[in-house]
Amino acid sequence: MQLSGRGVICVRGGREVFAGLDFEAASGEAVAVVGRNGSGKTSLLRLIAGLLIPAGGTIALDGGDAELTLPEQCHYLGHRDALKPALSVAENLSFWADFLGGERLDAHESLATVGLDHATHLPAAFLSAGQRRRLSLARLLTVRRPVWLLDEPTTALDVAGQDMFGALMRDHLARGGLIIAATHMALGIESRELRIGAVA
Amino acid sequence: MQLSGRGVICVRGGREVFAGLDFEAASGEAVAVVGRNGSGKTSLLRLIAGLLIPAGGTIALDGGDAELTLPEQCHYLGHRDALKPALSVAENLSFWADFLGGERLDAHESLATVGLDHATHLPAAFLSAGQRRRLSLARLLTVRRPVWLLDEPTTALDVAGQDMFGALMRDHLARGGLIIAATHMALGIESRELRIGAVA
Amino acid sequence: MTMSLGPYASFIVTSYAAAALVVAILIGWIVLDYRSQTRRLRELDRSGITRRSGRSAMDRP
Amino acid sequence: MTLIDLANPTRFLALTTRVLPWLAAATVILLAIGLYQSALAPDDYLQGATVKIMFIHVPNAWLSMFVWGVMSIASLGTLVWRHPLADVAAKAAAPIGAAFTFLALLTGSLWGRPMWGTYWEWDARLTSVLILFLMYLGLMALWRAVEDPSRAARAAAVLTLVGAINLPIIKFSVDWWNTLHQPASVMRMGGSSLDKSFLIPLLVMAIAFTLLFVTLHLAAMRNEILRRRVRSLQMMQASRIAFSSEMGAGSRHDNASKEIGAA
Amino acid sequence: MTALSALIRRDIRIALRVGGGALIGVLFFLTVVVLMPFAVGPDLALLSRLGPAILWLGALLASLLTLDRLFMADHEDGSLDLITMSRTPLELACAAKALAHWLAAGLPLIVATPVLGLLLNLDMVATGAVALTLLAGTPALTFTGMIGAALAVTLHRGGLLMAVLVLPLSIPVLIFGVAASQAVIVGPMSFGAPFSILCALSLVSLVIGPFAAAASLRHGLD
Amino acid sequence: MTALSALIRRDIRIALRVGGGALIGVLFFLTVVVLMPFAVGPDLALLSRLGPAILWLGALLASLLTLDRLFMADHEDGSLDLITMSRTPLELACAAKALAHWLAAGLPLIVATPVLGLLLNLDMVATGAVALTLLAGTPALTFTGMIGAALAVTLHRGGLLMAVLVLPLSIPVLIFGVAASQAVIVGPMSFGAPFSILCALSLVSLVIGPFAAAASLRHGLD
Ligand code: HEM
Ligand SMILES: Nc1ncnc2c1ncn2[C@@H]1O[C@H](COP(=O)(O)OP(=O)(O)OP(=O)(O)O)[C@@H](O)[C@H]1O
Ligand SMILES: Nc1ncnc2c1ncn2[C@@H]1O[C@H](COP(=O)(O)OP(=O)(O)OP(=O)(O)O)[C@@H](O)[C@H]1O
Ligand SMILES: [Mg+2]
Ligand SMILES: [Mg+2]
Repeated sequence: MQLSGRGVICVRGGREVFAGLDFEAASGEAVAVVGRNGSGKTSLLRLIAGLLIPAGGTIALDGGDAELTLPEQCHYLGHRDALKPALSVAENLSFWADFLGGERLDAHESLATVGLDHATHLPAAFLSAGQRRRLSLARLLTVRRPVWLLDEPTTALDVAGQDMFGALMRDHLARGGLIIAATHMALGIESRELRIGAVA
Repeated sequence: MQLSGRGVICVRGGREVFAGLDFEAASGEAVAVVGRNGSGKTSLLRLIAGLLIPAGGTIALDGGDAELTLPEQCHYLGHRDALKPALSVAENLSFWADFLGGERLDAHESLATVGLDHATHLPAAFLSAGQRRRLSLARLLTVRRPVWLLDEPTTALDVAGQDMFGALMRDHLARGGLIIAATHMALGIESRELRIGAVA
Repeated sequence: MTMSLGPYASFIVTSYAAAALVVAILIGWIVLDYRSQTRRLRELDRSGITRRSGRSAMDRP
Repeated sequence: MTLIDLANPTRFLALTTRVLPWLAAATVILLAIGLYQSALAPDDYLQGATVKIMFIHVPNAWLSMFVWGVMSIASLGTLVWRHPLADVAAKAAAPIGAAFTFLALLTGSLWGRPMWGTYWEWDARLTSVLILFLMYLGLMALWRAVEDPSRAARAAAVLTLVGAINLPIIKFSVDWWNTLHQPASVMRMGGSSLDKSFLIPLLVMAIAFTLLFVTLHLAAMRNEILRRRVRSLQMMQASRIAFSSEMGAGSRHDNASKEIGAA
Repeated sequence: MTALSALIRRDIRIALRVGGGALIGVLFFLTVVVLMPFAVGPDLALLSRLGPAILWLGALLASLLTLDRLFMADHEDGSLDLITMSRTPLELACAAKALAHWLAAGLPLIVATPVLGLLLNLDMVATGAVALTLLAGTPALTFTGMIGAALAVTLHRGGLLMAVLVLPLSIPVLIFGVAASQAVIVGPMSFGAPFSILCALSLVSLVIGPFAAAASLRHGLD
Repeated sequence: MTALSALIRRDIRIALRVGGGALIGVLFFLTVVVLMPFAVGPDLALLSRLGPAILWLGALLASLLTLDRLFMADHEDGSLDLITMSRTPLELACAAKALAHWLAAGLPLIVATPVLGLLLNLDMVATGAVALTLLAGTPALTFTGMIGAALAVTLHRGGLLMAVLVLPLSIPVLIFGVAASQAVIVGPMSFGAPFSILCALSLVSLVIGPFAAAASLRHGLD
């Protein structure tokens, strides 16, 4: 499996954010997207996820499921965590599991992995910032997707949480997945760097 | 100036988060609040800011402006950045400057300090995560407050941004301010550690 | 003893009957509620959950 | 037993268990006396036998306002002293007050048909009582809609106090606007204008209904305390499970020291 | 199918918890109905003549009060991104969301109509007619309103565009709904003609609504 | 003072850019007004008799439509935290926000009244009377509605629950507003009495509203 972009151009709000960007990532590989604030890291992830439309260039996944589009094979973990405060932890997770469909794991098991199994019945409104992040991570585990698009995934995680997340990513790569992560910090796993914009 | 808490008890949603917490911070000192996800770091900052009411214990600032309450002498920088997407960068900042009142700096100058002076007329909706964070930081500069309460302040900042912010904090401390910051990472300045909850 | 309630007997009787009915509903609700709460407390008690003071959940001084 | 003791939910439970049977007995006796006397009361020369509705209507009308008054005082307790027992008192009173208000409206319209020739008229007294009824329903909806009882209590307290403005409007609406409804004849400056043969049964019925309210209210408060005890025990159960699996974040303390049920 | 039913169940659950449940919906209509005599005056004949209009206004209001956040809430917390990316066609997801909204906000009104009809002095036949027109017509309100809700997300604008776009679309629904009910109550027009137009409006909006909303969401991505 | 005027200016600016406060009310009015002839039939005399009631209902409902997010938006983005912490008393800040809302959403209604009056067959005097009562009464609607908006934050609940809590409080305003306008149009009662009660209601709510809202916000902190 190979994700590649050729000459990708990104325009937002009428302004060109970056142009002529080439990148690729193969199965089992993690790419860390780095760059200054406002250089377009988030924009790149959203382009891959189909949430933005490139003003030029192409992005394609070779060797994936031919019946599915690229976004349908991606997990996107953004700044906003797609949680409903009124629903409990378990309800939030099981909704996404049911809605996203496809191959999946037991929800309770993934809550245990991220350390939220004692809080399954708590409304998501009661979660701390890091606990919310952990709940988002549980979504990636419950539903299997080959491509993970992660936007500053370690935000708000404590040290133990970052270790746990590192292990999860290594696991995903070992199973042949691939990861594109925008980050300002060390990602915690071996990764190739993709720099956007001028050097800071 | 000395900020101190004695036997502070925090209860949220009917559950005790921490109890019997003692802490203090003097002028020119930075305290880094650390602890696991959900241990109550954010809650502590909100208690100091008067946004939560302690279930027991006292929090007091000695040597501040006697006519003002503690929250009125604090800046609170939380997870949510109090920006209105419909207003421009300059409008957002100047609103807070006008509303918070007191001694203050030129808004444009602080925008330049945080590196947003080229974007003053952009709607805040167009900002990237790090740019939003920088705009929030500009609020701390524009209006002078002796106590800064910072909740994971370096989130989303790039390396240059973290350096810039470190310099700002050192500046603030040198002028006799004090800082309480919740963080999972190095704060970037010399600081005393306050650990909440069990060791992870 | 018979009362002559005049031409509006039905109104008077309805008033008294409605009052009786509503009060009966209130009493019934309170009694049933009490039963269900004590039943739940007993269940919790049986599952070994006690209050902080170590007393049983059910004990009423 | 001092007031402080009363504020302790466990003591309160003990007290109610002791007092409730006596209260219930007193209510039944007084109600019986009141009903007997009102059955014997003569017909009014103007209103005929329909005056008998008065013995139900007026106590319920008074209580509809009295209960809101009780809730307002409890609300002050919630907002000023943050006392959990005040929350309980306010919550338990709302359905009972709504029931009394409903009865006042119903018996009022049943009386209105023979007296005014219509069940309902949009006059100030009737309208303000209807608003009172809607506000009772709103409060009940609020209590039901919100999970966290202390959060609901604070919101309900603000709303109750705002709604208390309605009480003087109900009371004085007949004086401020001339309406269909009877002006005050029992409780007014310069003594009652009502004949003794009506006044005495009315007062007995009023006291009986007040006792009924006190009884029901104490019983409902007891239920509410038990409900919160159940809730806090269930939360405790949830966190127990957490400790046994011993993973990740969360408070390790035994919870709910401030929760009323845990007292 | 599981995906759609999961979406519907989630939305209904949130509506019931956050909005306060079907009971509150009914209480809301009760309040609106009680409000009318205050405004119009205590004229029972007039009230029963206005009855259908009042009930229809209540329905419009209840859907407007909640509809403008139909997609906005999902947009703000990032759920909409994931819904767009998913394997479920966006059109179907939109339709599911609108259906959930109708079930949570529209249906309680129809169920409560008999009670409210009593208060408005409507007889059995009239109440039945109003309930029937509401059943046929409120889906149209929801499914046209959905277009406005989607545009609100696209344009980062709430209220204004919502109102400008949705109200004109819902006016025909209101007019034929009220006309059909009036036909039963006072005559002399036939019930059938306006009622079948009402049904046609609903059917058309059932098709157009989801497509327009999905198109608007797709083009509004950013 | 600068603090409050900054708050008012900000809220109006946001309302004009995003919420379209001005237009939604006017459009809602228009819908209600267009609907009425279909409800009561083409009876011009009856229409003009109902005119004030219709306009008042429109005003009430329009303020409900926009008011429930008065504090919620600030709560969600964290602004409310900073407002609570600031040196400006929370009561004054609440009052300023309500004033801004009234300026953006209430005033346009009053301005639009003459046009709508034409549609409802009201003459000049009647239109003037309705506009005057709206001017005196709509602040009361906003300032009581504000209590509901604050409760919505405390309770994490918006929408219909809020409407249910607030509507009973606004009934007196509606009654006296319509009564005062009717007095001018059909007589025989005096305009003065209900109008002065209306003004009194507005004044009372101007005091009670901010205090109740601030109390509710303070106690709902978390
Ligand atoms: C639905 C209709 C009615 C409602 C909501 C209503 C409401 C009330 C209320 C709230 C009171 C207590 C007022 C106070 O303490 O000052 C009251 C008292 C009273 N009502 Fe009614 N009422 C209704 C109909 C009637 C009718 C039809 C009559 C008789 C013709 C009536 C006769 C009385 C009398 C005699 C009192 C006692 C006044 C006093 O002694 O202070 N009511 N009513
Ligand atoms: N609004 C709320 N209602 C009830 N409980 C809450 C609420 N917010 C947080 N909590 C609970 O309080 C505890 C402390 O939360 P807090 O946000 O202070 O943690 P934190 O130390 O900041 O964590 P993080 O590192 O994840 O930001 C958590 O267990 C959380 O579940
Ligand atoms: N919704 C939007 N509309 C218009 N322009 C936008 C929008 N969002 C972001 N931009 C602009 O696009 C550029 C890239 O934004 P992006 O969010 O991709 O940056 P980023 O690399 O993720 O930055 P950060 O490190 O701060 O997260 C920025 O200059 C920003 O101003
Ligand atoms: Mg970014
Ligand atoms: Mg935190």
